[in-house]
Amino acid sequence: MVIEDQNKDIEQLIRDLARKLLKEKEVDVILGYTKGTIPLTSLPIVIDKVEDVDKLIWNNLCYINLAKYLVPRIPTLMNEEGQKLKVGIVSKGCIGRALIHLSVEHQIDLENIKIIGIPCNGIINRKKIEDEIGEREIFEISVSGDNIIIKGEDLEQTLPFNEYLNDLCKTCQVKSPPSIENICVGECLENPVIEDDFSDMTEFDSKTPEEKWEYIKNLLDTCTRCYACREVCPMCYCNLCFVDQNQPVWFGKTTAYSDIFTFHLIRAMHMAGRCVGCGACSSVCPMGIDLNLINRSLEKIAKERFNFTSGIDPEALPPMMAFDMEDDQEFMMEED
Amino acid sequence: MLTTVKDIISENKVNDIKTLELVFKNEEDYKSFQYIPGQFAEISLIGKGECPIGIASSPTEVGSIMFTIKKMGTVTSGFHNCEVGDTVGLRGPCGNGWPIEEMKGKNIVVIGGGFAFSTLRSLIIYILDDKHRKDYKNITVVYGNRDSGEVLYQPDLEDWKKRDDINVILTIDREEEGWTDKVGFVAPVVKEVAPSPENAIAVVCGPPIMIKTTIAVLEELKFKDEQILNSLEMRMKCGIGKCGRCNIGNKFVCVDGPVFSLAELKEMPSEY
Amino acid sequence: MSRIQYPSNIRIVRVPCSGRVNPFFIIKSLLRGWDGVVVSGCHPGDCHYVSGNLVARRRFAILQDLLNLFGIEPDRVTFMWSSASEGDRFANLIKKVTKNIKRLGPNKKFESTW
Amino acid sequence: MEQKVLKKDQIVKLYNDLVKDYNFYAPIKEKRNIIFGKITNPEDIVLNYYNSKVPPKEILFPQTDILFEYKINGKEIEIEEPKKLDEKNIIFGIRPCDAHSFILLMNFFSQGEFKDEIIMNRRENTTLIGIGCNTPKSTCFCTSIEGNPFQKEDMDIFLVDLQDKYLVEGISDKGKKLIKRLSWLTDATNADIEMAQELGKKAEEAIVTKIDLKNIDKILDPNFDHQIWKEVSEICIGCGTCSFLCPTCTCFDVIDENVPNENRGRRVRIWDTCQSCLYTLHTSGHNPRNSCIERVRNRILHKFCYYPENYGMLGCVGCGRCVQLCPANNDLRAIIEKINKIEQKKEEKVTV
Amino acid sequence: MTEAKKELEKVKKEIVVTGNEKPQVGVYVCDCGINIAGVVSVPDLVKYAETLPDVAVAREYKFFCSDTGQNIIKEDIQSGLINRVVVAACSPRMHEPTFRLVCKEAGLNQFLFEQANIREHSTWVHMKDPEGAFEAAKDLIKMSVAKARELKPLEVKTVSIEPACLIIGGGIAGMNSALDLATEGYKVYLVERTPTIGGHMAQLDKTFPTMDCSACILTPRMVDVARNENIELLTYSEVVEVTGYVGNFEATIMKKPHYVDQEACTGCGVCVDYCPVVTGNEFDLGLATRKAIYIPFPQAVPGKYTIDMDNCIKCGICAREDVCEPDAIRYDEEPEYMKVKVGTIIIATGWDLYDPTGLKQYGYGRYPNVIDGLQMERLLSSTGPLDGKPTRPSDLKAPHSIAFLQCVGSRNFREGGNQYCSRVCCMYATKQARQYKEKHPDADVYIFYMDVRAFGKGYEEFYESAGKNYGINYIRGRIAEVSEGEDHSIIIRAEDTLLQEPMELKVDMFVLSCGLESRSDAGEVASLVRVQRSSDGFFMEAHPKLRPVDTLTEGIFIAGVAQGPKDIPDSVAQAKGAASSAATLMAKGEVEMEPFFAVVRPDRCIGCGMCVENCTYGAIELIDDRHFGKIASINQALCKGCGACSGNCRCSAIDIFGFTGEQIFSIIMGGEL
Repeated sequence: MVIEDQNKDIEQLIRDLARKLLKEKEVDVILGYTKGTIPLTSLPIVIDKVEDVDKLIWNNLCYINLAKYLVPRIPTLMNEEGQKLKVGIVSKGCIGRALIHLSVEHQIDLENIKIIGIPCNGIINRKKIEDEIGEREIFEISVSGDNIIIKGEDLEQTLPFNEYLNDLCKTCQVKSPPSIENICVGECLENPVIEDDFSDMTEFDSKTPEEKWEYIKNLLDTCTRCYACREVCPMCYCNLCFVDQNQPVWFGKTTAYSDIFTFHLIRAMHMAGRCVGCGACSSVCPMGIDLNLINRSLEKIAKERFNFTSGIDPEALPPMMAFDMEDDQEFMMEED
Repeated sequence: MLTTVKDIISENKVNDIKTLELVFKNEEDYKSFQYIPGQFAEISLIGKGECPIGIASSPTEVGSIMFTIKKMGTVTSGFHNCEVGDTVGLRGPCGNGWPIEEMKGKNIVVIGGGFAFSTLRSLIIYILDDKHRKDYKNITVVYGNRDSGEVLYQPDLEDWKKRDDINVILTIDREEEGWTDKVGFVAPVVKEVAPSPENAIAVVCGPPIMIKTTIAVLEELKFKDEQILNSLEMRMKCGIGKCGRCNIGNKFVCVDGPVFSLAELKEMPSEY
Repeated sequence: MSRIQYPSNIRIVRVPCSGRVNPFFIIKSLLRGWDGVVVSGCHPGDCHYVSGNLVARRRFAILQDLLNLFGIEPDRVTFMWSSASEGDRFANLIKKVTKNIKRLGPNKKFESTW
Repeated sequence: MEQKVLKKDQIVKLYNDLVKDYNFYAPIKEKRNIIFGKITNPEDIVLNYYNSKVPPKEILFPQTDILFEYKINGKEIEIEEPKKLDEKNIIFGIRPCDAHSFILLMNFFSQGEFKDEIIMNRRENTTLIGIGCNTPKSTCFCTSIEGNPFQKEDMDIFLVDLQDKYLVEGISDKGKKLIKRLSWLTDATNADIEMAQELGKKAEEAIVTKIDLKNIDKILDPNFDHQIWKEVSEICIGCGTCSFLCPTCTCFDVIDENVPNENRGRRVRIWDTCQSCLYTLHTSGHNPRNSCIERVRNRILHKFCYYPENYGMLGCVGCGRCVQLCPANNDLRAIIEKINKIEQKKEEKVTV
Repeated sequence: MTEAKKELEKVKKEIVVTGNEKPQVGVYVCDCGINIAGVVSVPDLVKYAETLPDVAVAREYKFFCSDTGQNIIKEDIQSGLINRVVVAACSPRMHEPTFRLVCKEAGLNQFLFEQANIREHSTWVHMKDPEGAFEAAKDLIKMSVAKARELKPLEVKTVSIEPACLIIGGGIAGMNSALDLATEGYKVYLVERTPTIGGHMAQLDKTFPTMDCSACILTPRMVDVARNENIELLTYSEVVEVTGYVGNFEATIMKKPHYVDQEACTGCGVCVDYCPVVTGNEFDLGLATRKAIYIPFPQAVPGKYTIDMDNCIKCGICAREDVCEPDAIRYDEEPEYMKVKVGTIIIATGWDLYDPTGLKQYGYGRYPNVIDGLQMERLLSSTGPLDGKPTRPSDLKAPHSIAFLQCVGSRNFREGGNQYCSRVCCMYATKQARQYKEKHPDADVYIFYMDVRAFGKGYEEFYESAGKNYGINYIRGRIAEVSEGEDHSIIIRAEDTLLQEPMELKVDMFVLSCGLESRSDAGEVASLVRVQRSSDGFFMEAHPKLRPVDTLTEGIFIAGVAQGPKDIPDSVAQAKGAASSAATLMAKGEVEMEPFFAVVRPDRCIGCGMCVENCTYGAIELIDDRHFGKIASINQALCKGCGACSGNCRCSAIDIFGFTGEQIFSIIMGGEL
């Protein structure tokens, strides 16, 4: 089936399920996507009335990881008494992963959540399209067959779908949420086995430290430290992020590169074995920084070192939560 | 403006509140630093940062300026580690102080709780000064604390108690051995003291819960909104209404406040 | 201990266990301008605190990988096991670290650029 | 003739003429983003752009701004004020909305009891050579805040893109003087001027976003506790992109940054945002704006209620950056629309 | 107490430090004799220290650990000059307790002390680079001052001590510790892995230099142990798990199945006669046999039987009513587990004999007449397989000539050898040689040695007399090669290093005087009880000189050869030392815990549970807090303060007292801004 038809089907499925869940009072609200106000966007939406269900949409621009809204810090999904509502959440694979990982980290109670599982065929990378189009405004974007069709002022362009996906989506193996008992109501993956050779990383890995440094520097130095990447990340739920801590102040708050890369380095450290590869951070960066490389290597570290993929198995402990006598320690220095 | 630390006084038992006495390095600066009680200033330690602190001394105490600082974060810890002779940056005075002109000829009721007493001290010292005492009528001070170890400015309190033109009532939350003054929260004590609203102005300063309960008591005692003054605590940073932190509605606490009357407060959005 | 000589350009910070070493300590040291960081702890299985070093080892593995990713020379930060009875080994490793870091030269990447 | 013409290939000449005396800022493409940068090669200048990602407020009010540098020597403290305050700047190619934002910024920084000398000084020494927007973006709404894509009042010199050349018009005295200096500029013809007017009209028509901001402050004022705030903040992730990249946002923090291992450092002013949850956190732990609800409310009220109350104009220039860049697509236009609706509902209730 | 001291006590005032006041650091740079002052200029270090922020005073003294030195610090504290103490001297492992006590005695919270180790970390290890050492010492002082400024007073927590001791190993050391502790009234659990106590000493014949009969002095002790009411003897048992901490250890002990009801068994021994399985006897090192149902040796305690299930064929004969009258045989017995609570633990696991099989040149295991020292001991023993009439294994004839080779597996720097001297071999070889000469005065006995080490009381005399009065030939030299001659005689090729000429010697029997080694499973025991071992494999003492029976884990002591090779008197002495140390600790009834545990900042904690998983001690759990929601909570009694939780915490919500993020941060920054 072609992508647009698939999306149409999924959209219909989402609406039907949402309607059913709301009607039968299985959930209090549905968390999903609706049409964005400008092209290349989508808008998260909380629906509590059956009649609003048709506002829900599904397309290849639903880049926000909705799991973020379920983390305790966000108060909007609570009732007047401050109790958590029962939420039905539209979940592509990475949202499902985020939910599972969040439950491993005791942040959400899956009992309270109904996963409306859908298969995702990839999220279009806004930045790549904007780069391609340049300084011309896009009015409309649609998917047709294997192509993305872009209409704008003096502009009608057809771009191959696969090339304009998020890089993370190209390697994604968890298109639907991994199934958890009694939670999925749509399509879910049964016991997914992740096999990944990380061949996309080979080129970068073969660089010298100097080349890597330059590459990453070139990637990150436009960062304005607005922390949109952090705020959109479902795994960034600390009360007080390390960048905001004083006593001690771990590092500077300026836009000097040493501060910027320390932020990204430590954030990466904190994401190791936890990143669910949704790519929301890259999608939302106002400066267009693509963190794919960092995210992929986080998955690589977790997989290759600890044979762990986050958000697949609610029983498995992420690498930093466990330890093992038999871990590799080739990086430890030994005598000659 | 640069000042030098002249003296450091530890104010409480756990030692996390200290009063710093500063003198100006440059005489000229002293002349230009004209303030009234209730105002605050930005004091800074080079290498640590800057923070707004209410001025604890009164303009009548010529020669130096005092700040009472509770150890909270990086900057305040820095102040706590100051030595006599250290350099402290000073910017200000900022904000509006207590309306000392409007208060003339009135009975003054000063109600304070805990650490927020510093600008009240400034006010009381100012009023009690020989030059100004005649401008004001009766003064009643109710000052509450968690325990006796937390009572600030003990020498001043001793002095005031000796005077007969000021009525000082101290209270602590719980019974304690050797404590001869009142026991109980501030609000009930105010109720007990029951100052008359007649030609009076009440100045209230303290933790939010104390303010809330005390204002309720004052309203019960028929104080009007305009008669109740309050100094707002708000996250202040720059002190000049620019950094954007301390706005309540279109008012900036650091420029338009921190002193507001209850009447003014009721006009503002309840975001403080 | 055995008074075995090793290069004198190393300063030792005492922590209870390698498990206490937060990656921040390492990064902060580099930001502070130290040219290299060594983390040393008891051998796996011999941890004074049973498994602190195993917890730490995962942390360090990830940190080392990420430092590589960001283009920090791998020799800048060294992890080693060395027990209280291995004065020789410790001295040899420190010599090696010193040599490595001398080869890398001063730590410029963490310098604040202003 | 007041109006001159600058051929497109003459930009290099213009640059070479001015760069001797001015820091020449203009839109350039850095990585994937258009930003205002200090030009070293006039070929880099990009003028056919919608708008820069980071607003040019960065030049007046840099993200990291050194207030002074200090050296600590035991008890002695040496303070060194920053130099280069009197350097002259040209911001070339600034859009009308951003130029208007400078008015708003200066309202804020130069009025009131305390003035920000550093920023005032910078503004004083800055000449704006702006350019009209022939093709505004669909998210632009400058016409809704009494501006337009060819609004030249806030500029010193105003350019209009006439395909192969620019129409150059001196607006302020400063601008006129500068044009005089550029004596090699040729006079504009009537056709040029007419064409410019035509383009201006077209551009104004091209602005499709119309939002009603006429009564917004009056609507907002009594609705501080309205439940709409919960609604509009529901999907906000609290990142602060909207305020970081807003040309009129001015919040900042002041911190001391020390050079490691040396007894010196600098006091810097860095951007801050009212969307950060720590922004209003008191030392006591109390936070009056503890959730997204209060923070989003503060941002909207500040721009559309408090700012008008204090300065008599809206605190927004309609550049559309926040609309474009909000990660969660929490569209300002939609928020305003909702706000306008609450009032109507109220009225309906009254009539019923 | 002198009058002056009493006076000082009287005027002593408590220095109240809340941690909020301005730090006033006193820096005390110790010369440590010439250990420090001989390498770096201490006056210059003092001058440097004075320039550091918040340093109120810096002083030099020859030995700050001395009484006078301590008083200098006390006076500064008492005069109110300082409220933080930094001593730049040796390792905190050495004197941290000393100086903490100094602070305490002077009325200052003892945790406001920090030690800069400028000896082990500078002047010793950079002795040949005095300039570098000076710079290093400066920085170490700077870092310590930086940390001292951040120190906060901490409260010592005390926990009560279970008045019971677990002793692992029932050899002569373990038994002596057990008896001492039991006599003092403490409950003792004596765990022995084999079916009997007695250990290696039971295998010995006579003891040097007094030539007492080993069994004669040992067996009464064994009986004492068995009879003592306070000793719970757990033979044929192993400790499988130890949890808890000083004063409150909990040990799980596995009682291995004897397959014979130990209560019912009367030790009559009828079963042995019927048992059809014959196998090698471990006690006699394979020189004799035993049955599958056995007691290790006649004097074994307890004298109850055990079935060796590895060899038992389960024929069922022993279970017959006519064989085992008390009906004590239990083929289906399962291991039993018991948990005991003890306050202290003594490790007395003893030793293994070095296995010389790997040293091919000596022919052990290849030639029947090459035996090791312990086998020789059994041959000589009157209770041994040959009733004290040693013969050579090949033909059971009394050998005419015997050669002993010393330092087998000891003092050997090559692979497979141990570097240390085993301390007993010279003496036991001499003793065995003498014993043999006593029995066969005309026999030729040679001892090949590197040096003879006869260091104990009466040992030198014993050795002298062996040569003089017994005609034992001591040959200084190493044996190059050993081959077998006719009739299984042994031909030795060696070099006499005194005469510097090669020699060849034919003997009837060749005894390898093997050294002692740490037990093969010492590593497992070490990780079980969490103590360290030194590089030679023996358990490591807390300090080689001053705390030879303590380990670095509080409440755990070592006795006997488990700590390093020793002869019997030394083992017993150490065993008594360990018992006394354990008793001293338990006599106090409570122990002070270093308050270096983890603390949670509830406002930062987000309750992700990572720390819970990272904590080996199970000291962390997630709780629902009224104000902060789900957060981590530390059980301080279980927390050891390792910081594994804190190192991983993304929110920096966990800190370790004594090693807080801020403190380590200041050290890294050297106290700068």
